[in-house]
Amino acid sequence: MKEYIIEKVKSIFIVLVGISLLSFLLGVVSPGDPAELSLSKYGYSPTPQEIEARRVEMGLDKPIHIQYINWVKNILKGDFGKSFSTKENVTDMIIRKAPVTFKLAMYSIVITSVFGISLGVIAGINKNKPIDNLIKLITNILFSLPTFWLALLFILIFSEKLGILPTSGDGGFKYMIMPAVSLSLITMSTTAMVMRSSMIQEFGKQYYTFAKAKGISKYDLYIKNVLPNAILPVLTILGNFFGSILGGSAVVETIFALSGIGSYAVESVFSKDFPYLQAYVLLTGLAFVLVTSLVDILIIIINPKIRLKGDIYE
Amino acid sequence: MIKVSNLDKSFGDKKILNDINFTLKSGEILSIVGDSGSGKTTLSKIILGLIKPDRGQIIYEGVDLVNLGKKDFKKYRKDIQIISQNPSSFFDPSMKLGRSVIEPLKNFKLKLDDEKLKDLIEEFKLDEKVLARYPHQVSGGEIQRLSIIRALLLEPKILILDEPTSMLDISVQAQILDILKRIQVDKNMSYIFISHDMEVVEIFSDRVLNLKNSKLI
Amino acid sequence: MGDIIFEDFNVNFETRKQNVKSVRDMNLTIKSHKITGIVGESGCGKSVLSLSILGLLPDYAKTSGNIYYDNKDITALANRVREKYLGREFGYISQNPSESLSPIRKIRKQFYESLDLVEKNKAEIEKKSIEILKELGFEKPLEVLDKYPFQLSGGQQQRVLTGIAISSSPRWIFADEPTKGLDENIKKDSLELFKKLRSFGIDSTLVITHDIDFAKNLCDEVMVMYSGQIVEMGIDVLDNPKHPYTKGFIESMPSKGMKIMEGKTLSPTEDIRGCRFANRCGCKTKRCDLESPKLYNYENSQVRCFLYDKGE
Amino acid sequence: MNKILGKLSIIVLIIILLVSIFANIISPYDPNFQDKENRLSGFTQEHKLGTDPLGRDMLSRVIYGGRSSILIGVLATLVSMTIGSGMGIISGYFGGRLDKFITSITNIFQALPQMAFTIAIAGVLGPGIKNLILALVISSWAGFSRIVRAEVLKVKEEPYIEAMVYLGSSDLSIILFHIIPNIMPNIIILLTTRIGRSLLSIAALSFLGLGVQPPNPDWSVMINDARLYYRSYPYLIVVPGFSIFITILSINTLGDYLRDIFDIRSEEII
Repeated sequence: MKEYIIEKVKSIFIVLVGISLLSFLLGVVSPGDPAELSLSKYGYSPTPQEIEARRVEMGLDKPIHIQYINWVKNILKGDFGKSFSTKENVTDMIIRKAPVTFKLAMYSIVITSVFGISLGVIAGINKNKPIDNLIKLITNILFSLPTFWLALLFILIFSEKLGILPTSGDGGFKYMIMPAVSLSLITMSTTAMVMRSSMIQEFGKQYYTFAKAKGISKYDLYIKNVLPNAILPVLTILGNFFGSILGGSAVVETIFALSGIGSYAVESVFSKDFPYLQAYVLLTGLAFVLVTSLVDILIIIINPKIRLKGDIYE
Repeated sequence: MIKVSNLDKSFGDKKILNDINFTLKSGEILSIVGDSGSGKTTLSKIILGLIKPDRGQIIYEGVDLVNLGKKDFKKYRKDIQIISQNPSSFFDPSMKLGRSVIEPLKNFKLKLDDEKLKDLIEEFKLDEKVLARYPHQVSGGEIQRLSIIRALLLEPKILILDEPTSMLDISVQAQILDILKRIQVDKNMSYIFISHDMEVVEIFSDRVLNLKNSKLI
Repeated sequence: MGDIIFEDFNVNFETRKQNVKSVRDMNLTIKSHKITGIVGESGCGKSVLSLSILGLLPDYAKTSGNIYYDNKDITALANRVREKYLGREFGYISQNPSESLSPIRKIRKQFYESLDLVEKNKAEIEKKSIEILKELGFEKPLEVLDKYPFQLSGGQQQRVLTGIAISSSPRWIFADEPTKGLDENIKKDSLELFKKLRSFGIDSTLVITHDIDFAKNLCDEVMVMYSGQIVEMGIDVLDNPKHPYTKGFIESMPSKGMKIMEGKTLSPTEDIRGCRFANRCGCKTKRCDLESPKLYNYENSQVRCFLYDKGE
Repeated sequence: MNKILGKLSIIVLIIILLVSIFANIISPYDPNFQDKENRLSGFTQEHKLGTDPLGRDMLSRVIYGGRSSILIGVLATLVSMTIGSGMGIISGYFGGRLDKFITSITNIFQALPQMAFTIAIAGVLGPGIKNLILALVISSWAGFSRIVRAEVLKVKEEPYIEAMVYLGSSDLSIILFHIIPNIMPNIIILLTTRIGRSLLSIAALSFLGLGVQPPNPDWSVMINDARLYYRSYPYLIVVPGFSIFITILSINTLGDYLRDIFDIRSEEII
């Protein structure tokens, strides 16, 4: 157990260093001169002297590894630099925008897990029966729908035709329904498929036959005996889907005009606001690593075999 | 044939083998018995050169196999072969059995002698059709016969039999052990027979060593 | 009452490529108040036979014919009704004890669940489970209840399985290959365990096994199964075998000198007109290829072989 | 059921491919020809699927619309697969330090949410087909590597691989003749599913303006072009969107069918 944790912490550390390097490199390979970009404003071109001075100020005259170290040091202090386009502190921008994305992601992950797991369990229990085939059909269709197209169709149907949901902007729960649903349908249907096949996998095991032969109720059999075993692989996948949702939110935020960190990431590409883009990549990566690590811990808690290694009844 | 001396092996804190010493004489069947967990399989893997012991020697033809590098070992590899307890998992499931059986020949640059293969198949009372099947399509007895054929094609001098019948039915066990015995006499081979079944051991072998608490007694 | 009666019962496993006939035209009575053993080698259909009584065959198995229990054809019952027999009438001890318990639940939950069928009072359940575990030889039953399956040894797991199966006081216990994969010394414990079942008030037991010694020491009546059929049954079958297969099977045991019985079992996909053992039989006559033998009464056994056909 | 759907999906995919390849023969108009008289025409005799805000023929644009995305998707996935599987096989088979190193690298590339990472790379590299492929490969090779490594580890644990060692096989021949054939079904299915997924990514990127660039006739670009008009003229997004959907649905159905054929569980490979 102790060794496992040490291994885990070590690998998380390597991953964190790695993603910081990747984010830093994004800035290095980005086109244009950062010093110039950081000075230019609409209708104003900085002089070469100004640019040179800024270059020294930003530490761009130093060797690249020193630049990286300084960049990391600043980040650890909470400083991601200044936006090239708005000249605002990137950290402030993120703090302002993150809650929207966070809310969207939470809604989506809840939809994904609740509906995905339930549909998968229902389909698995009723393997090859009509209800299973129906769920299979629905999940197959949802799984192949491009998120942005679905979002536009939602707007057409629920806002234009029926007029029951608002199209854009950031308000209460109502404003989150369409974004969250369109963002979570692909992950939800995948979760359902995996849950189904994981259930069916368990039905082939000896403990299932034995539990069934005990004559216990369907609820005890499926929910208490099978589900905890079948859900283990699904948990890992849900952790991974947090990443898909976080990334996919850029598209959805853009369509529904939500001012989250994702929609501005798309804008930042066009406005060459690379400090923001770097911060976006690094922070979404950080959040993703955090979530997958939490899932790993959760699985250890559920699975006693790792937790209680060596504790044997004599 | 082969002399094993002072063999030790631990995995982590667990001592699997502790000071093992024995000699296999030419043309004999030496049984090594012991309960599950007494290190029988580890011992056979060490003799095969699949894992290195912590200490000890295995002298074969005057050479200590333990200290040989991968390349030098290859010269002796063909001489020592093993028949394992779960033969179906010792064949590539994606490959037809006929191909699997002759594949090792080319590794040792040996020519396939069609007559010899045919004779073996006949001697083992196998239907030639099994060669065109995949491992999951034949019975445990058939695949165990094929794994013996695969080993014999290499003309080894020593066969390690690692519980070769423990997964088989009793009537099939009798058939397989009978075949093994006949071959041993015909070719004057030396066997190390690893088993947990004392009754079988008494019938089958010339000499018995008991592996208990990771020691031979 | 309580006997299990097969009538023209068949089990087929149909797959895309072939039709495996696992149990063939079974007409058989397994009597209650006895320990009956079905002995046979792998693939003979013995496990399938026991699972078909319990109604636990996989979906793709097709059955025909009837199984009567208490004068009711249980194969004709709706699944919902038939499942009510599990635990209450039929208890099951599966093979591979190490894989028969949910790996991530404590023994306690898996034990209580079964007792819950007959006892609703929580304190009573705990008391009873401790009693059973003690009876089965666990010195610290409370500790066992708080363990996970992987923390127990193979023998301990088997005792727990047995405890769970008997806890809901079924009339029958079905045990599938209880000695498979167990070390020699644990096999002895296993024999004691099954002898003990009577003291728990369970006197009808069906044991499926390939282990001749185990069956001989445990069972009141033994049935030998070969290639989907019962070839011989009676009270002293293993001491005094009559069918050529039973003889060959017993003689191939190491303790009996490991005499070889040549050939291999007919594939379960293959249908033939004559006796299914004829291809390996030393006493084969012309008749064996042309006609399928029935079970003939001979001394105190029934034997599926023309040698014992007295033309009744 | 799966069999019928599977075969149907193959037929649909072949049709889509043929239509894309022979687009210049089939399509009634040049996809970039602007019929200025007939903007947003709706379905008419001359323009069966109507025209877009610039008066371009929708049918012709839909016929052309799969070309670039499918080409990019297939190429990018093939390249990712080659790199990823290679790394996965080396890492899984040889183990040790090399494995630790490769696994660390894969972990790093997997730690970034794929879409976020792809947007950033595509953004930094700038538009263009080569850059788009590069962005997709950088953000997706690690997924292949991780899964292939896991499959190799599973196969490597099998006794028959160990048996090949004392039967004298070299590492190379074990990998070529025993490891790869046994993981091949999984790789093929993985490839299919991943092509579907990269088509979804490409569509999203193009829609955001980071992928295939206008005036290139591309399904996603068409949807993006219609963003100001689709509320009044839904057909502008329905037809191209449906084309993307059918393509991806067919690929996924094919993947399912292959899974059935090879008898592989779905959570092993996603």
